[in-house]
Amino acid sequence: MMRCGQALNAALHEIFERDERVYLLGEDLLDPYGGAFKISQGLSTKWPERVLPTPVSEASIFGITAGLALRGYRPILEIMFGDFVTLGLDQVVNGIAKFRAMFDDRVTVPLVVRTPMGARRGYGPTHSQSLEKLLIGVPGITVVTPSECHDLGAMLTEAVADDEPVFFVENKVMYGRPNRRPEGGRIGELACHEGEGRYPALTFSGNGFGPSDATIVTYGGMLPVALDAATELILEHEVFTEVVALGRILPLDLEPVLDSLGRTGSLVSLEEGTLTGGVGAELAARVQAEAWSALDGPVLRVATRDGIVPSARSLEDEALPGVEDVVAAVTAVGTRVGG
Amino acid sequence: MMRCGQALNAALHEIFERDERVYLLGEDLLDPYGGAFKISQGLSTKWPERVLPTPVSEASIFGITAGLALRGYRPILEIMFGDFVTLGLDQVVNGIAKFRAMFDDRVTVPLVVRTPMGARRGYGPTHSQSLEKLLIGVPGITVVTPSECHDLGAMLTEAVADDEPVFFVENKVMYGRPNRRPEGGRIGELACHEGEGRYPALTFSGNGFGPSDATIVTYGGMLPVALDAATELILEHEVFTEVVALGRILPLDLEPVLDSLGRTGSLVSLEEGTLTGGVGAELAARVQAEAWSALDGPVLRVATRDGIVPSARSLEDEALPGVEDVVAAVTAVGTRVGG
Amino acid sequence: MGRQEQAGTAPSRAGTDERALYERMALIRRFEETLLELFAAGELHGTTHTCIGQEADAVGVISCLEPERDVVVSNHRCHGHYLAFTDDVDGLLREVMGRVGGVCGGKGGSQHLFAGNFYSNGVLGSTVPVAAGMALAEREKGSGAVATVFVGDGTLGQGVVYESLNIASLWRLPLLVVVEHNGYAQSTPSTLQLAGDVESRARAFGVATSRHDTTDVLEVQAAAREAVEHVRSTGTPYFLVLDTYRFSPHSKGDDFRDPEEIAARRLRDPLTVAAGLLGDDERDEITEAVERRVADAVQEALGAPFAATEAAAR
Amino acid sequence: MGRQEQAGTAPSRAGTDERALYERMALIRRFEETLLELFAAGELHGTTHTCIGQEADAVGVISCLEPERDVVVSNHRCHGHYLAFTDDVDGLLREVMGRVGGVCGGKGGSQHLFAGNFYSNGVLGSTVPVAAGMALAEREKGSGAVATVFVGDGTLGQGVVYESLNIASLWRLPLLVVVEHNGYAQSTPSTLQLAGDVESRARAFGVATSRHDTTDVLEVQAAAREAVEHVRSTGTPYFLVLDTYRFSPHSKGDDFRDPEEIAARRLRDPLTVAAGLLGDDERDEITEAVERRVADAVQEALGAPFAATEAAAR
Ligand SMILES: Cc1ncc(C[n+]2csc(CCOP(=O)(O)OP(=O)(O)O)c2C)c(N)n1
Ligand SMILES: Cc1ncc(C[n+]2csc(CCOP(=O)(O)OP(=O)(O)O)c2C)c(N)n1
Ligand SMILES: [Mg+2]
Ligand SMILES: [Mg+2]
Repeated sequence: MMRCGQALNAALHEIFERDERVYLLGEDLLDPYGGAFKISQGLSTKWPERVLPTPVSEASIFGITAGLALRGYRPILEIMFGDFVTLGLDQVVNGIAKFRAMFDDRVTVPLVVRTPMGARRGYGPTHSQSLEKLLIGVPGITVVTPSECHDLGAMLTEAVADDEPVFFVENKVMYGRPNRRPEGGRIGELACHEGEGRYPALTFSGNGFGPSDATIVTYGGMLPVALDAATELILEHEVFTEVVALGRILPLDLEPVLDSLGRTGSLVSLEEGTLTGGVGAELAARVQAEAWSALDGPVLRVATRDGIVPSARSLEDEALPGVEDVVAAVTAVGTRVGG
Repeated sequence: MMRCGQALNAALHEIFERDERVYLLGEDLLDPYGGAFKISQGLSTKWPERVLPTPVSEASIFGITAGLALRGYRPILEIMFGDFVTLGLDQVVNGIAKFRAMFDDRVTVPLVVRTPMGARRGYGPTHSQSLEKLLIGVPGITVVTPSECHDLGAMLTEAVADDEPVFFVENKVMYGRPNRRPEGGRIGELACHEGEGRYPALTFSGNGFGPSDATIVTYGGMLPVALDAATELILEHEVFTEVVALGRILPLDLEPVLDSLGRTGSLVSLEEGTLTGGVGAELAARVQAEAWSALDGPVLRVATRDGIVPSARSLEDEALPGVEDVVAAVTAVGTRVGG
Repeated sequence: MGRQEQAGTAPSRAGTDERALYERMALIRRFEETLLELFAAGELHGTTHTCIGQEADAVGVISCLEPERDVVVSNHRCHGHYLAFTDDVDGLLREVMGRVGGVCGGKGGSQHLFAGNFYSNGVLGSTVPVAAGMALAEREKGSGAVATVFVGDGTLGQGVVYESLNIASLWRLPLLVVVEHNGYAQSTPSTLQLAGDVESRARAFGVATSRHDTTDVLEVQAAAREAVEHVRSTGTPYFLVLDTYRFSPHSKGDDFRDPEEIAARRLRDPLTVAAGLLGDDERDEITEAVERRVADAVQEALGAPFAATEAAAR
Repeated sequence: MGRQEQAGTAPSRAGTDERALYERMALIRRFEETLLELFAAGELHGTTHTCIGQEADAVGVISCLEPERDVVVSNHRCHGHYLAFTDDVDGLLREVMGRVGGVCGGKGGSQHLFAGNFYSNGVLGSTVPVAAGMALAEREKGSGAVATVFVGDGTLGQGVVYESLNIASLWRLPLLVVVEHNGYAQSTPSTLQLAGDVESRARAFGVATSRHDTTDVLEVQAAAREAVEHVRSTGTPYFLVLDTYRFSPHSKGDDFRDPEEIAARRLRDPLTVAAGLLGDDERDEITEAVERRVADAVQEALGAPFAATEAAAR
């Protein structure tokens, strides 16, 4: 089975093969290095004119990528660490996200920003964040959040084909993990339903989508934690949960979430970003507003503790959300069926 | 009665008088100009050495301000338009907000960033945003949101005395409005209760804090809209609401909100930022999680439509939340008492 | 002076070019004056940054560009650039007035314009990498286009300008950076904003540069022609610094500059200088024509409804 | 060479200074080698950027500073700077190893250090304005301190560096920017990163500058002394470019540079050069001493518990 990093790399090769308008910009892209996380390996050898290794100038390369997109190209920008998106945020907020609307819908900005978020690599406070939480507050962009069970190649291809500016949020740990895909509607022990359309959500069930106790909504690198929690809940607590892995967090597509909620009545959100002002907040606000009567109790959020992600593994472990946190939250929202 | 802008200016003069460690950095600060919105007028004349007019270099002046704070000063940074905070966000997210925690609590970064957010001046998409929504996702900073009924001078003084980095979010329209303060527990027709401690919330009631139908939680420049809505609801719908004006949105102090909720059972949030990923999302997520049983129904959010703030007044009016939107939301959450 | 005398002797020695240049400058001048009048009359909401006094830059530089091929990226002070590039008086006027028919439907307003190959944005400096990216796009297309970005001297405070000069130089991008050096950023004189030497800043990144202190549109045009030629022929960037001055306030509001300083600069008014190329009748004729054109546009705009809301559109 | 011979004739002609400089460089070398060994052995989590080959920069420059007064701001490649400034082997080792006793309690790790007047951060370029602000603070205190910020050549891609040079020049800040120009940013050679000329970039902003291609710590020290002197006496910034080279990979990982290039540079190893100032016994003595010191620190660190969690702390 391909690792997630390999799947993304293979997709990039296909995308480059198919569409000459696709360019790649970023730091340290040239072979043999092929990008800090190797996702871009081989591209600069095959398409030297379309792979542009840049100086360490994040703000400028965001703007250059926007200029390319405004003039007919479909550039991909690799930002080495998601933490550095902050350096380009003016270009994102006051340019990329606004051009189409403020120019009266007469331009499009079809670019993709690929960047790895997440911790667990011991890189320390400035290299371990999950800052997609800041991006969902920016109208005019799309934020795609593949997990290791998504069709990574298809999603990246969709992102490049998208006329809206897309942030394609990858995860550092995910790169090295196998890109497990549903087969015959299952992934391992769990039934897995894949939604329709672009950037679909994946919904997992331990009991064939029968009535369950709670829905765990997550995305990206946190999916394995959610799935491990779901398994532990079944085995050790006889609590059945569904897990929804969102393929896109902006715009937020609630349909799969509400669909699962209809079978469970309880919701727990799980994200690797810090709690306050995170993705779970928007999710909880939307769900309680749109499906109040479907909720047996409040939506609970599990996330990284507000603060820094420390370097020392012992401290990092404590700050980040783990299986036990999810289990505790699910147990807390109460159970309908088992337990 | 002093206008809000004058009150802030007067407070700055007192703060400069009292504490030599206070410096002011920003663009176009020198007299007679005194800053684009005149809030800094007179300071450069009285304290020429402590008022530093900067080049148009937002990223750098954020960092310089941080350096001053790390070495014993209490600098204030004026960012001409809140929209430009995006240019300094790396300094904020990866420096200012992290230094204390990542340096093991052995440094503090006592700085204040003063900046005006908000629309209604026809400045267009890049000069009219309310981006404090992005700041509440950044652990390690404090975000203060004075309204025209707050003690602006006291709050700014508290911010400068605060050992944490503080964003002091002002509002362009507010500058020109009178700084109305409670007298004998009232502001005009409404009873007004001011909370304890720093950056207190203000709670308004049309019936002396008796049982009411809903609580409108807002902050900053939206307070007058909330109060007008409350009045209209009483007069035209016989619906009684309490209005809570938060003095600080990060960390979020729920106590005054839950206190009011106890008398109303329903909550509507009102903010000038765009809806998705906004302050109302965090508020709704917290309230439903912490006070589920106190809620008669879902928390509803009123905010600016996701998208740009257009330049033309006719379009701007349509995008921004108005009294009628608040009235509609309050009516929608249902009424307990009147109506 | 010499010109004045000659102008006296011959009723008009102006080639169509001089005439066209003057006409364009006069149009921009009248347009900007009109905006300030409309503000005073309360007919305008929001803000505007007029380029009164700087018309020779916009007109001189853009006269060297090909609107159907070349790209222009402008800033907050963009009306002159826009009119010189598009001649679209109605679209701009209505955009600024928030009336139906605005070039961006009232969404962008005074400093966020788009039409054809023209773009502007209001965050200083942010436009330079975008223009560099457009230059890259045109290079890759082989269109032979030049991407020109106008910035002010105060904008040289933005680091992204240097990031972009470095990349434009490394990557050989057909980018022309025009610095309209009017000596101020809003209320702050350049002496408090710029250390060292402006041209050296470009040279340090290997970017060709020149600086010109003139209000003569023909001299600006000559300098610009050379710069555009350089970019088009070598495919490498150029940094063109034009010393200029604005007679009008930064935006609508207060202006604390020394009135004598302004008066002294008015003696070098680019319109007066260019008028010297024309006969008096010719000049008056043009003046009347542009006044009529702008006045008519205003009349029609005032009669037009405010920008249609989505609600109304439904 | 000449030095070698002399060293041969006299058992030791090294003044305490030469000896101290060599000792400090040897300590840093051994420390960094040890980190790479620990990584190989799986004893380290996370990442690290070693400065093997660049020791003369850290030691030469910092030997001209006063740790109790001057401020140093460093970057991702900060171990050499930290050790030269603080001599705190245990605190750094344990910080990188995530053990109790780390200088930042394990929160910061390899590239986020703080102790006394030393600070480092991992976002390239972001440190320069912070250092400028510290320089401003010290100027206002009248402490006479110099704020020194170390950056790499790749970091010259960051616009905030130029924003800050401009302001440091305008405001006359006692700021020393040391560029360790090792010819690469991660995997990318400077030729793909830097257009024009590095020194000119500082001069363009009116900042004094000099560039030195040497691995002789005494020459680095001499250059730094002049730079520090300039900053202290004039109170204005200085931009010191030091050509250098790292023998180790960018971080732990792969290194695709031409082995011959590395080998050629190793001939100019700053430790070899400085060893020429010492007698062989003296050198061996120092080598043993630092090896023992680092080895002991490692042993103790390996025995120490992992950084205490808040839970444990409760
Ligand atoms: C990043 C940013 N900071 C501040 C402003 C506010 N502002 C608008 S125009 C201006 C002065 C610009 O000066 P200059 O670049 O010289 O252009 P000029 O106005 O003189 O034409 C400022 C500070 C802005 N628009 N963008
Ligand atoms: C803003 C930013 N972009 C990218 C990185 C990732 N990164 C870490 S070190 C490095 C190369 C730095 O090169 P240079 O400044 O020359 O220092 P050197 O590593 O050569 O000592 C890069 C790109 C970063 N830390 N910060
Ligand atoms: Mg100017
Ligand atoms: Mg380097």
